[in-house]
Amino acid sequence: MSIFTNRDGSRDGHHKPAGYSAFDLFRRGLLGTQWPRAWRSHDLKPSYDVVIVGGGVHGLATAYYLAANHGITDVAVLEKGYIGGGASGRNTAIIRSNYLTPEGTRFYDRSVKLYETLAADLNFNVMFSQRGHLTLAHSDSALRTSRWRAEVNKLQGVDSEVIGPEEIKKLVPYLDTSEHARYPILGALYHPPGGIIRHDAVVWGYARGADAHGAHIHQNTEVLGIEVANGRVRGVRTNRGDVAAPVVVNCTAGWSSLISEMAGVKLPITTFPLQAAVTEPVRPFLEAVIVSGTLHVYVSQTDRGELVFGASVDPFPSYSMRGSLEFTEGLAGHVLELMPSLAKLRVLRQWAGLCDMTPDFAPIMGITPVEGFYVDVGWGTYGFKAGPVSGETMAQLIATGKTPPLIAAFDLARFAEGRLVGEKGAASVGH
Amino acid sequence: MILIPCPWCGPRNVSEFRYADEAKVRPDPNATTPERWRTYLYMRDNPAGWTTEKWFHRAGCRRYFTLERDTVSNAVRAAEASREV
Amino acid sequence: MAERAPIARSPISPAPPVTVEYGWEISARRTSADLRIMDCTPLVKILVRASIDGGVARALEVPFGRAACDERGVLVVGSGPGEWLLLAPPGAGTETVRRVEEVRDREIVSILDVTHGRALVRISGEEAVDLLAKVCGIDFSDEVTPDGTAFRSSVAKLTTDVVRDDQDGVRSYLLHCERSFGQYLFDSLHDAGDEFGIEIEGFAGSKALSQPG
Amino acid sequence: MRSATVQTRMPMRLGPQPGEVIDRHRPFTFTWNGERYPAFAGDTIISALAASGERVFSRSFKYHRPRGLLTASFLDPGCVVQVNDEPNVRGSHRRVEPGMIVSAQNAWPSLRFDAKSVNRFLGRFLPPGFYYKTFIKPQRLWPAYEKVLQRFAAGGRTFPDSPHGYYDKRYAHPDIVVAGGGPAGMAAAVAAAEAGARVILVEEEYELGGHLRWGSEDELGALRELRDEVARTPGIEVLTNSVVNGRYDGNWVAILQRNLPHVEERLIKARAKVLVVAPGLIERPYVFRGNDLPGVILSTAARRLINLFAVKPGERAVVLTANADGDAAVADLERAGVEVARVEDARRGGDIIGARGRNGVRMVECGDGSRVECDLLVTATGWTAPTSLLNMAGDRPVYNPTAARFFPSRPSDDVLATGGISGDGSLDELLAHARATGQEAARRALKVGSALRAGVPRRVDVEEPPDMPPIEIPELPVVEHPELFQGRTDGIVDFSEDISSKDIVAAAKEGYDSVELMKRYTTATMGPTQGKLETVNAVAILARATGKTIEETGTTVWRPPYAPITLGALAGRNFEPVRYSPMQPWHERHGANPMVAGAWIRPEHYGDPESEARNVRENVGLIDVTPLGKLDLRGPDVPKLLNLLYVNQWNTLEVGKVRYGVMCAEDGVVLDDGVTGRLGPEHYLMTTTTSGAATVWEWIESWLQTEHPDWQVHVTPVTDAYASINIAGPKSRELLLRVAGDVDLSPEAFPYMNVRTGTVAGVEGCFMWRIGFTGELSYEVHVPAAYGLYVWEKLMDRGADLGVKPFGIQAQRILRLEKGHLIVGQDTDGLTGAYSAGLSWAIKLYKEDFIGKPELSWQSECDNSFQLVGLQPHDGSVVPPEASQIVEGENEIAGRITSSCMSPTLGRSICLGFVAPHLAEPGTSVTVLLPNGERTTARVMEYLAHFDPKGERQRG
Repeated sequence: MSIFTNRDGSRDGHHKPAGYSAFDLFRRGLLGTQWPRAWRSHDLKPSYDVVIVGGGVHGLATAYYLAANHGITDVAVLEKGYIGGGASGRNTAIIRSNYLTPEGTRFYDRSVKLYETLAADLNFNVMFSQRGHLTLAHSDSALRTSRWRAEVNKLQGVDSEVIGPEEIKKLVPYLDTSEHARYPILGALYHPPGGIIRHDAVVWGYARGADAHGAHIHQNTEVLGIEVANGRVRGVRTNRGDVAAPVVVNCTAGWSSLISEMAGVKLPITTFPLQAAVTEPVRPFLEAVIVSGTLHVYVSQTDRGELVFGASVDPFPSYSMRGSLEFTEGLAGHVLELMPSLAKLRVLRQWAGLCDMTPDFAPIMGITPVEGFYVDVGWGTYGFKAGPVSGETMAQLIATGKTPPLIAAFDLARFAEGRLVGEKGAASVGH
Repeated sequence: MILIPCPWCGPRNVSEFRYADEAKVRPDPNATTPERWRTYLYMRDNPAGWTTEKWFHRAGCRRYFTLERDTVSNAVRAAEASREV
Repeated sequence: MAERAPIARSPISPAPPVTVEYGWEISARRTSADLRIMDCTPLVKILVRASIDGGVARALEVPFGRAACDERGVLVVGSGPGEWLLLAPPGAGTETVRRVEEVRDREIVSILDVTHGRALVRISGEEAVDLLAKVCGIDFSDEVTPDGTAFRSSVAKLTTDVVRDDQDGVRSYLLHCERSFGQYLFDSLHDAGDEFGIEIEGFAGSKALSQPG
Repeated sequence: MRSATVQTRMPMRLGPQPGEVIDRHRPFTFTWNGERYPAFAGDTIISALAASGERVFSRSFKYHRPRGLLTASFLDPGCVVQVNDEPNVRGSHRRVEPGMIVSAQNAWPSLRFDAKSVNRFLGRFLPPGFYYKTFIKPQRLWPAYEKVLQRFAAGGRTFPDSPHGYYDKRYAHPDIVVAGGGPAGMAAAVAAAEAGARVILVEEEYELGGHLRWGSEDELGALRELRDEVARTPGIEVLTNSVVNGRYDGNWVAILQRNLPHVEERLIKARAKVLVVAPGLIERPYVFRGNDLPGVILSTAARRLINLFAVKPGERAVVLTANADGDAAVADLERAGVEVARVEDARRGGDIIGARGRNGVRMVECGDGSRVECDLLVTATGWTAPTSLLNMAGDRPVYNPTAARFFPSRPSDDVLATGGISGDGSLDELLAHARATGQEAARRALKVGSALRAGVPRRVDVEEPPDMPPIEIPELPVVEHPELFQGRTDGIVDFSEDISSKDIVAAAKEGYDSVELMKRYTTATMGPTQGKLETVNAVAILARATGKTIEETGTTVWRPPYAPITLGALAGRNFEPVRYSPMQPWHERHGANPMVAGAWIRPEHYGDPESEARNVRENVGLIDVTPLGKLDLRGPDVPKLLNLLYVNQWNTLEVGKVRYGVMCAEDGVVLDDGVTGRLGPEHYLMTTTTSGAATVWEWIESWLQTEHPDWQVHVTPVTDAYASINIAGPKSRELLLRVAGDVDLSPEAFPYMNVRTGTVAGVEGCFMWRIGFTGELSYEVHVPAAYGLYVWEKLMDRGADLGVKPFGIQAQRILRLEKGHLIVGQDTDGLTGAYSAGLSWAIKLYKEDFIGKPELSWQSECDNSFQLVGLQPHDGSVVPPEASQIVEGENEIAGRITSSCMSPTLGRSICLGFVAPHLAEPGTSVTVLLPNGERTTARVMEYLAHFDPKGERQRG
């Protein structure tokens, strides 16, 4: 007997959203008619088939694919603030799949594939810009790791290659590729399908899609406790009342330890702030996404002309999102190492998000010792890239009860069993 | 830039220090089980609030010491030498 | 051909004119600038490790965080918990080591000659405060770091020992770091002092350490 | 080419004004959009252009509408210009300089005719987030659409060859930082300094004074008095054209100083004991149809133009006023000879419905429907409190409907606020509040300072300050102000982003109905002004659209920096420590190719690495291995320590002997390796890898200090104390004999894996190690570092006839690979256990304890991880690049090449690599996939060593 009451059953909540297209824009512009809500608000029901904790890209994608792929629509997504207000709205929106391990590469490649068709699938332009991704190597060991990644990637059918300073200079004329640089650029891992995306649009697109299929999105709804009895999850307590549910999914970032602890599940996670900054807009000059592991920095230019910067996580764990001056100082130094002519460019804003770091820099996905309580956590600095594929695989797991092969390596039990994932090798900074 | 009260050098910028993990006890290597050992290796309390942790004054006295810190406000208190050498 | 005595060299390339004195290749430059920087690497540097409250600690008298000149002209720096750095004129190494050897009791004591392991720079002049404020996060005001203060901190992102050792009432600081970083430290300090008109002064034993008295 | 014309007159320049900041004796010209314009010293770029009658300074971001000046301050959204190679210069703040080349940024092809301004007619089709709703299908066209969108990116130009410029930073340790040099800031600074505090007073504009500067005679008098007080009070450091840019944890305050004589921008990092926030108030624009037309300006802008720059803002004005500042603007305008055609007093129901014009205001529709022709519309509709520094300190501002603005709510111990941000009142009331705030700040700061000093152990001279009672700070009155945000028509809310009130309402109706969602969806407040002008209006409009109050709607979180800051200033001198060996001058003179190895700069090769390697096998070579980590270990418990750190056994090492050791982490992963020698009964020298040196030392200290504080061991890093020279090759003994003084070098007296102390080239106290990474007879000599260059030169000199040559890292890597020595971090990775690295011979599980023992003992029972093996391609001419994958069947990864090279000695390619356990048997043939897509096969070898596997040469 299925625990999912609504599966393939009634289509109560289902509605067809207003279509988005140039024609609709024109029509509504001409008539001056208002666009309808992208997603609706609902009362919190006393029970759902599935409760998803966390209204970021992971939670919303899971809700969307539960409905779209498996017909499970009696789903609530509980978000303590506003949707996409956590890590989903604070990352630097870089998408890539050039990981070091075969399991990592396959997993993120699926994500890139889903991203490629996401705008059409969701009828929401997520502005995925596959402008190429360059991981610079400043030492021969970094170059070796680049080649290692390229070789593993190619074997998984992912487009990656190692290129030299001349080609790099052609792609990004602003880079100092001279031999005299303090950290000379010896080569780079070039990953043409990598790029950037409008992160908020992905969140909103999934929210709109999930809503259209009948899922309930509850903002300002904070989970205060998780009910567990006889080793089974029973539901959650929230600031708006209790909700019974046979399936509870922890899709949070930053608070994943705390949420899991509510269910009595301990995680190998340490939470670190990850900071980012954006400059004032300037005319487009930077096409590719640039990453330097040695200099702990990544840079891209948005369509609006701003440069978006990120770095590695803060040097000590914290739940603070206030940000630090040390971060922008270090960042600026490293950006100018790479592109010395940008000294007059101004930083406009800095912010921070929270990253749940695991010992092997790979996520924790799947079942837990508490039946019905699933985790999709421990995303470190890679969570946003994995949004679609995580939603797809978590939905599959919840619907079928079977762990999809794509995420088998990311199970929680691997730590107790000493089977760590090998992504640690290349992960000092890897956006 | 928070100030870390080094028990030897006094309050210094956190950039002089290295965070050296949550304070925890190493199991007896000859009597441990894989579960217990790997809990020691990998599991963390990771609380949002006060916690006890180990720090190293890398650019100062080069001493390890324990420190209590609120991971939300980053307030610190009661640093004491981990053990006198 | 007779073997010449080996020549010792500082990691900091000497500003011309260059000469050899005390067995070291040094700069013979002189200046009357108010703010001066001197490579003092040729000074003897003895590192002593002992317990915080043992016989050596009692004999050396200087606690961690302070520095004082003893009656023989050796600057004793309490450079760490249970760690001292003794700075003495060139050639005074053996004598300095012997004196520490004498006072050790049953505790474990390590005495290492790190003359070759460290680069040592002195900055003198009232504007040294402003210079150091550009490279170090420590408060150099008299209330916080009076004459005779010793500490280790980050200077131009480099772990550096700093000793405030005023000379004839003029503000002066000794800075020392691992030898291989010497040129970097010197260049960073020189660059930071540029706006205050800093000039290089060649090594002179008499100026590198305050005279006892 | 059009020849440059010169404007000689400044038609809008007024006669001398009492508070003017221009120097009429210093006229000069500068260039604006290719034409020369006159200016006086003290003019801003925009004030000079306005004096010449210019009104349009940019085109708006989305609709390319003409934009003029609005605030005449740093925030002025339409006055952002390009100056030489510097983008996004705030034209209403930056002082113009002789010869400056200034151009408009967001106009194509020219400011006067902007082709993209057609967008303004398309506005109805471009609602907020329109790009999310279109360009969806067909997908393949999106990149082309994206290019079009990018063309609309606002902002100036950067250039790939712009010089970096000189930037630096400094630290400061004031008792108090006062943010804002208006009357309140000045009074607070003076009061605090008088109470004995050291104060940094920071003012964003070029002079202290705030709004007093454009005020009445009385206000100018008060200003003079306050400036005098500041000047004569010791302990105040005044920073003008500077801004407090952020307040971070620990009251770490970032101050940006601009345009210093020797530095373009300087970042000051101040450890403030107390931060006093006195930024004054920012005048808020009013939202109505046409509110972004050139000629629509704020009352403070009008007053600044007239009183500071002696510029007449227009000829005929309509004024909408809701407060005393608006009234004062009317008086100023009249005094400046501007005809004030109409005053709409909002306190009595006056309003503006809209403004019309093409490139500037031509006509204004007033609240009663009447139309007034004019070229200037001045609004005074209220204030925004710049609470961002308080916000960064954890304060959540609260909306007060009486005053129609937000106020700070929860003061913290180390941050105080004063001035207009805290309330209204007369100048005297403000000054009284500021003085009390300054005194209270001083009281708290002195207490914090003494506690900080007392926190330093072993300081004897800390005096306890007398415990003073808190100073009572009087409450400031709150004056009633009409709530004016949006009038009866729609207009621009965010001038930088071109977001209208309609856009915000539309976003709310679509569900983006919380402040943060609205902000992200419309991008309102995300532009260069970061919400300082537009946040409150945006919140008010959103509140109305959602039927909530402004209190319920709340405001966005302000994030640092307060004002944009250059990457140059943030980076400063960009300190990156570098390390050199004592032999560096020699390497440079002899053409060494530098290689960056962490902080070290090392010789990679001297031109021909293969012949360097061959020379080691045939004659003798010298390599500078100074960066090798070296730790001096002393004390009776060193063997205990070594047994803990290394996986192998250390109880039995005799004096003069050397042993190779491997360290693992607690998870059994290989951490580092090296040799350790026993120099005396209780004296050892440990070597580590270069990259591991610092980590290993801290690691050892951790074990000693926290797990075994009772052990009697001193560990001292001595890496730099010795220049390390490896003399390698069959003739190395002969060479060393020529310079070694007192050590018997015969193989019997000084066999392999031994260490001796003695004299080399007349230098005493050298250590000589008979070890060999290269596989040759070799001696590693550690020379007291100051003599390193001397000894190296001696060796080169004395060995000339033996064929001595230097060799670099690259040759050393060839030699060690021939010899099969692994490099931790290259032939191992972050998860390689000691067993899979082929180190099982070293692991002594019977030892009572060593780091990683439990994991290694479990690994010893079942290890199915990849194994490190020697590999030789069947085709010896093929060198599989390092990281080439070893594959099986259908592209299944079954290993990888970790090291490879063409062996000069063997004349064939050789490798180390990982293979799956079932492929590890010697003689197995494996398939290697080369990066170019081709495949080759290689044989698994019996030994890791390809050359002299028995080690006869190094033992010779």
